[in-house]
Amino acid sequence: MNVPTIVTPELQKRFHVPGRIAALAGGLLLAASAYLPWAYDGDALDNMAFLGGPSTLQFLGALLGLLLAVSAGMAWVEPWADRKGILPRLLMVSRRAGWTRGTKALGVGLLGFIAVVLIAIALELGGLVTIEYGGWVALAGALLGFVGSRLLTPGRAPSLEKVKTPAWLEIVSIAVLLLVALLLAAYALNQNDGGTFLSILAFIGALVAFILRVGAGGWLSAAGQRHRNVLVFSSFAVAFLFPFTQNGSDANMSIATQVLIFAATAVGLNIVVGLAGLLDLGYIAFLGAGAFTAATMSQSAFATIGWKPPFIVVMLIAGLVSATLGLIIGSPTLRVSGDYLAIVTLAFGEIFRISMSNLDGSDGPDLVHGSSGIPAIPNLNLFGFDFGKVHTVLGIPLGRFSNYFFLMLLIMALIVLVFTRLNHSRIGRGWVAIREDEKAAEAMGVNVFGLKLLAFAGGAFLAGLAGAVKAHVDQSVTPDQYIFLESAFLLAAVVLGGMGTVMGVLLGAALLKLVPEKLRFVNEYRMLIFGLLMVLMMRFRPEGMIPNQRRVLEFHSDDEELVEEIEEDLPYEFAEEH
Amino acid sequence: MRNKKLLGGAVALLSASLLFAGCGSRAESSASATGGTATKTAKIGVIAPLTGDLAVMGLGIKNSVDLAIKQANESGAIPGWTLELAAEDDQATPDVGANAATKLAADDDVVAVVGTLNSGVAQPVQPILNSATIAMVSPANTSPNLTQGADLSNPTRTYPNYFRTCTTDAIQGPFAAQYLFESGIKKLAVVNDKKPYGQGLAEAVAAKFKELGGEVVADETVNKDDKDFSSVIDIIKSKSPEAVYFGTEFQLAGPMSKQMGDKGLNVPLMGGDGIYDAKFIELGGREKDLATSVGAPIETLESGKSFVESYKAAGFSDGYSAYGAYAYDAANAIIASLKQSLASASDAKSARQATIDGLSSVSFDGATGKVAFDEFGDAVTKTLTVYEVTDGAWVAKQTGELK
Amino acid sequence: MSSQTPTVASTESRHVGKEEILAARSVTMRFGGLVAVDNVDFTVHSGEIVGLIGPNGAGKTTFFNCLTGLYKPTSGEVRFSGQVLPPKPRSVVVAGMARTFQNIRLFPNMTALENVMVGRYCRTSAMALTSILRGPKYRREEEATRARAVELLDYVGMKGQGGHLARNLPYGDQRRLEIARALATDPKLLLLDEPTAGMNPQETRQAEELIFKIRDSGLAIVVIEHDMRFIFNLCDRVLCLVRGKTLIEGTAAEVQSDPRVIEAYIGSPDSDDEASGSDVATEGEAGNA
Amino acid sequence: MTYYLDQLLNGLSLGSLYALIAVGYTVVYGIVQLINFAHGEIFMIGAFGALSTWIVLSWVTGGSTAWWNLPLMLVGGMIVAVLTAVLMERFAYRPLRNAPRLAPLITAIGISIFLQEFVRLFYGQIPGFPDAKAAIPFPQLEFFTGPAIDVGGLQVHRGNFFVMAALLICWIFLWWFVNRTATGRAMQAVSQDPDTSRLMGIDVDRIIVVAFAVGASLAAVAGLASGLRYGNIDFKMGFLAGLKAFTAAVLGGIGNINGAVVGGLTLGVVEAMATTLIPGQFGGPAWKDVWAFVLLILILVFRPQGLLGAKVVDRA
Repeated sequence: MNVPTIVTPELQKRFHVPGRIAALAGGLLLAASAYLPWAYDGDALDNMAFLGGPSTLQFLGALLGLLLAVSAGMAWVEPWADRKGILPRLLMVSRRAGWTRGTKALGVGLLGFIAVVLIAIALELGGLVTIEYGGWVALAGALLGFVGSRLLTPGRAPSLEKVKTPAWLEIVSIAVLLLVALLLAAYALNQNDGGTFLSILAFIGALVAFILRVGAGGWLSAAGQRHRNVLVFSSFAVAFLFPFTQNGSDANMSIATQVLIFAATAVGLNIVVGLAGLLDLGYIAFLGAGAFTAATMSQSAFATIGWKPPFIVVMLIAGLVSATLGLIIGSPTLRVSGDYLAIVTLAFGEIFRISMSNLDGSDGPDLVHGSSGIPAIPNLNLFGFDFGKVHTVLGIPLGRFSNYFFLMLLIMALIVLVFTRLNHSRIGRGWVAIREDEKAAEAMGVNVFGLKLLAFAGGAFLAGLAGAVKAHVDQSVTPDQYIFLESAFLLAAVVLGGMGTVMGVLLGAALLKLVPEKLRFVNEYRMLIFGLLMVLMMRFRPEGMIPNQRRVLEFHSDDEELVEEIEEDLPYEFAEEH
Repeated sequence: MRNKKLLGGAVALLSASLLFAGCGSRAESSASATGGTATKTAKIGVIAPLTGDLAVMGLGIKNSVDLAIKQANESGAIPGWTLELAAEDDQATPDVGANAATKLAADDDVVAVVGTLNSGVAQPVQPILNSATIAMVSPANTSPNLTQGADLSNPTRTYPNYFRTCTTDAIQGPFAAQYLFESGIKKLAVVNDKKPYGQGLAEAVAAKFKELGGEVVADETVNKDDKDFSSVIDIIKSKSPEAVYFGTEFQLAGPMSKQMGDKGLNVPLMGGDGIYDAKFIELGGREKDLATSVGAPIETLESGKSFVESYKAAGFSDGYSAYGAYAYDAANAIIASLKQSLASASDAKSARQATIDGLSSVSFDGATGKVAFDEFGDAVTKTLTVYEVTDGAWVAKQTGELK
Repeated sequence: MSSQTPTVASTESRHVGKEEILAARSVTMRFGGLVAVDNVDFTVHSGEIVGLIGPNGAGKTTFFNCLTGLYKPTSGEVRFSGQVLPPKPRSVVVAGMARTFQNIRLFPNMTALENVMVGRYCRTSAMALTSILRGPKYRREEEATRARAVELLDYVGMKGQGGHLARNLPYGDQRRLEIARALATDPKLLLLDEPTAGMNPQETRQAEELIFKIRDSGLAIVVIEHDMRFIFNLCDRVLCLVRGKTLIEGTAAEVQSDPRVIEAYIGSPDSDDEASGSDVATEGEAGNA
Repeated sequence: MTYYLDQLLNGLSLGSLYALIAVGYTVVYGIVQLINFAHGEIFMIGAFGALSTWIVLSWVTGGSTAWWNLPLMLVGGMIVAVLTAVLMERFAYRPLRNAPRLAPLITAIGISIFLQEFVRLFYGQIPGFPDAKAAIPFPQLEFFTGPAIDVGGLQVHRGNFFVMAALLICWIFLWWFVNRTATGRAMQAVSQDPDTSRLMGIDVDRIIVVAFAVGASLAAVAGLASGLRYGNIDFKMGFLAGLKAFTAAVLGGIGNINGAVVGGLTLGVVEAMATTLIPGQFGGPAWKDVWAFVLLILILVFRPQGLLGAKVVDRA
C-alpha cells in the first residue's frame, strides 16, 4: 500500500507526550458526550435524543472512549509496576501488552464508529443539522483521540501469549468471550435499522482491532490452542444457544439457516480452493445436485422418482450424487490445471444449470420439471420430530427455521470436523504440497491425481449434504438458484474470509449473506460493492480477513519484517488456526 | 496511595456509566411514543423485487398496493384500524423471498401479503406464509401448479392461503390459440425462452392449437441470455408457419420480432401479457404483432381509468408497470376481506384466518375487471383482450372470453 | 558400443557380490528430431556413488528424467532391482528411487518439517476416512511420520529448524532439506541433480560429508555435478555424457585423466555449439580451480 | 440446401463477433499469460460507448440515422472501451503481476461484476441517457441495417456483411500492426520473453497497455456490430459473449491471433449447426450452449494448445 506518510517518526518522537494527552482527553471527552443528546430526533438509530441517558449505541461509544483513555494512559501507570503488591503484579502482565499499538488501532476504529453513527443520523433524519451538539462533541473527542493516537510512537510488540496463566482463567475467558460474541451478534441481528446494524458492526470492528493489536488476540489464540476442545465445544454451544435469544421469532433464524447452508458449501469449496489450490468456478452445481436429488426423492407431489427413502438415506445419496459429479468435473485435472481448470469448472457449472432447465420432458427426460423446478417439498420429519412445527423448549418457542438451524449446525460440525482433520493429516499435507508445486509433489510420491479427485469429490460430497437440507428449507428447488453468480459468491466468501481457514470462511459467508439482509439501503448497490470489494481485497489484503498464516507469507513475501513476525508466531509444526 | 485512588476513580466512573445506562429517563419516553393513538394497526405486506433487473415491475406492484392502502385509510374503510404497508424486497431470488416472508410472518401486525412477482419465488414463500395463516394474493404468478397442485388433470389446492388476481397460463395460452385459429391461421410455430412463464404459456398455446385442429410446425426454444436468434428463425422459416407464438417477456420478444423481419419471415409474432409493453415496440416489435392481456382494456373500464388517474396523481417516481393494476386489485381484495375480519378482531394476528376465509367470497369490479376467486384461489375472470401493434402502439383488437 | 571400454570391466570387478540396483540398457530419448539421449547404458550397484558429468546440453538431466519416470524413453529400458518400472514418477518413488531437483523445488510455504513429512506420503497409508476418524492406528502412523521427519532433519544437520518455512531457509539448508525430503521416501537409490550448485566451498564440503554419510548407510547414489573436484572426491565411478552419448565410464581417476573429457569440457576448435562451448569452458575452469 | 447455407452464414456472422472479442483475450494472454475474464464487459462498454456517442450526436442532428454516424460511433465506442481497459490494467491487474495466479482471476470476476453493475446503475443517471436497467434499443443506421439482401436466394442480413467485413479489416490491420510496426514487433518480443525484452530496452508496461488497448478496440467494434445486428444492447450482454469468445480463443489456441479468428468462426458455425444437425431430444437450441461448453472442455483436455497451436506455458 502506498499511503504517503504524513506522520513521520520524527514527528512522533517530538509530539509523543502531547499525543498521549490528546488521546486520553479525546477518549474521556467521547465517554462524557454519551450523556449528551446526539440526534435532534428519537427516530434515528436507537434514540439518541436524551440528555443524561445514553442509548445502547451511545453507551458502546462511551465504552470505546474509556478504553481509549485507559489504553493511552497505561504508559504512565506502568512504572508503578516495580512496587510490590497484587496490582503491580497485574501491571507486570500489562507490560507485555501492546497498549500503544492498541491505542492507535482504537483511535482509527473509534473515529470510524463515530463517523458511521453520525452519517447514519444525518441520513436517517435528513441533513447534518439533525445532529445535536452531543454528536459534535463526540466527533471532536474521536478526532482528538485519533490525532493523538497517530502521534504516538508504535512502541513494543505485544507478547501476551508468553504470559503464564492458570488454565481455569483461559477457559473462562474463552467462554466469556464467546458469550459476549453471541450477545453482540444477537443484538446486532435484532436491529432492523440499517444504520444501527452498521454502527454495531463498526463497534465490533473497533473492539476486535483493539484486542488484536493489544496482543490479547495472541494470548487468546495461544489459550485456544491449549484448550482446543473447550474452544470448539463452546463455539458450538454458543451457536446452539443462538435460537434461544430470538424470543420465538423466526425472522433471523431464516437468515441464520441460510448463512449456515452457504457457509457449509463454502467450507467444502475451501477444500478444493484453499487446500488443494484448484480454482472451481462452478461449485454451486454441487449444492444444486444435492438439492435436486433430495427434491426428486422427497414427498413432494412434484417429485419424479417414486422411491422415497428416509431422509438420512436421501442425504447420503445426495452427497454421493454430488461426489460423482465432483469426480467427473475433477477428471480433467489429470491433464488440465491452473486457469484452464477454472474455465473447465465454469463450463461444467453452466452445463449443469442448462441441463437442469432442459430436463423438463420436452428437451430431455422429465426429471426436474425444467425451469419451474420442484416446489412444495414438505418439511422433514426425523424420528418423529416435525421440522415444520414450533417446539417450545424452556418456555421459548423455537420455530421451523430454528429446527433446521439445529440440523444445519450438526452438519456444519461434521463438515468442520472433516475439514480440519483432513487438513492436519497426510491427505492435507498432500493437498498443500500439490498446491505448492505439483511436479515436485509427484516426484516425492504424492498421488497427485488421486488427491485432486479426492478434493473435488470430498468437497462436492459436503456441498451435496448441505444441498439436501436446502431443498427442504427452501421447500422448492429451481435451476435459477444455481447460476454462476452464486459460484462467484461462494468463491468470494472463501476469498474475503481467508483461504484455507474455517473461521474465515464462516465470517465471509455470514457477512455476504447478512449485509444485504440488514442493509436494505445498499441493496441496489450490493453487487456493485461486492465486485469492488473483490478487486480491492485482491489488491490490498489477498489473504482475507482471517488469513491462514501460510497465505499471508505467500502474498506478502517481500515484506521481511512481517515474515519474521509471523515466523516467530509459528508453532513447531505449522498447526493451523481454526 | 494516589495510584489506587486514581484507579478506584476509573472503576467508579465505569460502574457509574453502567448504572446510567441501566436506568435513564428513557423508560417513560418509549411508553409515550406508542400510547395515545386511538386506532389499531394492521399491515399489508408486499414481497416483490424492489431492486435489480425486475425492480421496475416490483416497484409498480409496491406503489399500487401503497395507493390502495392510502385510499382505504383516507376513506376510513375499516373503522378503528389504520392500514400500513410493509414492503420487502425479494430480489427475484427464492432464498431472499423466503427471508422476506419469514420476516413478515414474524410481524404480528401483518394480516396479508401481496406478492410475489415470480412463480419461482412464490414456491418457497407460499408454505411459510401458509404456516403463519397469512393470506397471500399474487398479482403476477402464472404457473397453474401454484393453485392446482402437481397434477393438473386432478387439481387439488396445495395452500389454502394462496390467491391470485392474474390469470394463469391455462387460460391465457388457450385464449391466444383460439384467437389465432379463428383468425385463419392453421400453421403455427411455437417458441419459448425456457423460463417458467414463457414455457408454460407456449406449451398451453401449442396444446390448444392442436386440439382446435391446427398444425404446430415447430416447437423451439431460445436461451434467455442470447441476442442472436437467427439460427432458430431459419429453422422456423424452413417450416413456413403463418404465425409465431413466443412465450417470453418483451426483452426477448422485441429483438426476436425485429430479427424475424430482417430475415424475411414476415408473419406476426404473438405473445402473452409479458410482451404487452411499450418497450416491446421500442426493441423491435413490428406492426401486426399480437399480445394478449388479462381483462378488458383498462381505458374501457371505469375502475381502471380511475386507478390510472389516481396512480398518476399520487406522484410515484416509477410507473405502475405490467402488474400494477393486478396488485391494486389484490390489495383491494384484501382490504375488502379485512373489513369483515378486522371488525371483530382484538388484534391483527387473530384476524389472519378470518381474512383468508373472507377472500374466497370477495367480489367487486377492480382495475382489471371483476375480481373474485374460485375454489383454488384463481381469479374467476376469464376475460382477455388481444392487442395488436398498430402505428407504433398497442391497440385493443378484440376482447373476449375463453370458450 | 562406446561403453564397452576396458574400464568398465575393471569397475565391474570391484563390485562383485554387490547387488545391481539400477540398470539402464540402450536408453534413447528423442524430442522430435533432437536426440537428447542416445543409446546410453548405465548400471548402479548398492552402496556406491556414481557421478554423471558432461557439458551443458549433454543430456544429463534428460537422462535423469528417464531414470525417474518423468519421461518415457523412446527406446531402451530401465530396470530397477530387476523390474521395469512404469514411467510414472510416483511408482518410481514407491519402488525406491528418490531425487532432488537442479533448481530447488521445495514446497515453499510449508515448514521444513512438513516438507519432509510430505516425503513420507508414499510410505504411509492413512486415507480420508481414517484421517477423519483418527483411530489409534492413524495416531501411531502420524506420530511415526513426525518422528521420522524430525530424525531426518537432524540427520541432514538441520536440527531445530523444522518450524521455518522452506522459502525462508538459507540456500544451503534448502538443498539439505531437499535431500531430507528425498530420504523420507525410504529410497534404495538417491539421485541428486547438482546438489552443490551455487554453494560456497564450506557448504560444498558439508554436502560432501552428508552424501558420504548417506552412502555409508547403504544407499546407492547418483550425482549430476559440474564441480569436478566434488565429483572426483566423491564418486566411485563416473559416467561422462557428451551430446547424449556415453563418452567414457570409469573410476574417478580414469575419467579425470581421460583427454577426451577435458576436450569435451573446454571444447575443441571445431566445436559447432558456441553457447554450450563457452558455458562449459567457464564451468570447467570452476571445476578445476 | 439454401437452408444449410443460411445456417452456415448465421454461424459465420456470429463467429465473426466471437472472433473480434476473442482477439482481446488472446493478445493479452499472449503477453502476460493473464485470462482477462472481464474482457466481455469491455465489449459491453464498447457498445454503450457507441450508443452514447450517437445520443450525444443526436442532440445536434436531431436523431439522424445516416450512415456517417457509423465512424463517429465507432471512434466513440473505442475511446470508452480502451479507456476502461487501460484503467483496469493500471489499477487492478498491474499491481498483481507477481501475485499467485488465483489473484488476477478473482480480480477479473470482481471487475466483471463491478462494470456490469456500474453501467446498470449509473448509465441512466446521466441526463439525456436512457435507463440501462433493461435492454436499450440501438439506433438502426441506414445502409448498415434494414431488410435483408438477396444474394442468390440467400437472405443475408446487412449486419452480417458489416460484422464479417469488420472482422476482415481488423484482421488485416492486426497482421500489419503486429508484423510491420515497431510496437507490434516489441509485442512479439515481450510475448517470447518479457525479462529479456526489458533488458533490451522495451518498455514492457507500455506494451502490456497496448495489448489491452488493441483488444479493447476490437471489442468495441464487436459491440457496435452487435448493436447494429441485433438492434438492442444491455448491461448483461458481455458475460455470455465473453465466455463464448474465450472458448473461441482457446479453441483456436490462446495466444495466437489467427487462432482466435479461426476459433471464433468455428465456434459460431458449430453452434449454428448444433441447433440444426444434432437430432433428437438433446439437439436444438436448448442444448447448443451445452455443446459449445462440451467442445471447450474437450479442447482443453485433449488439445490444450488449440487448433492452431498456442504459446506453450509451463502451468504446473
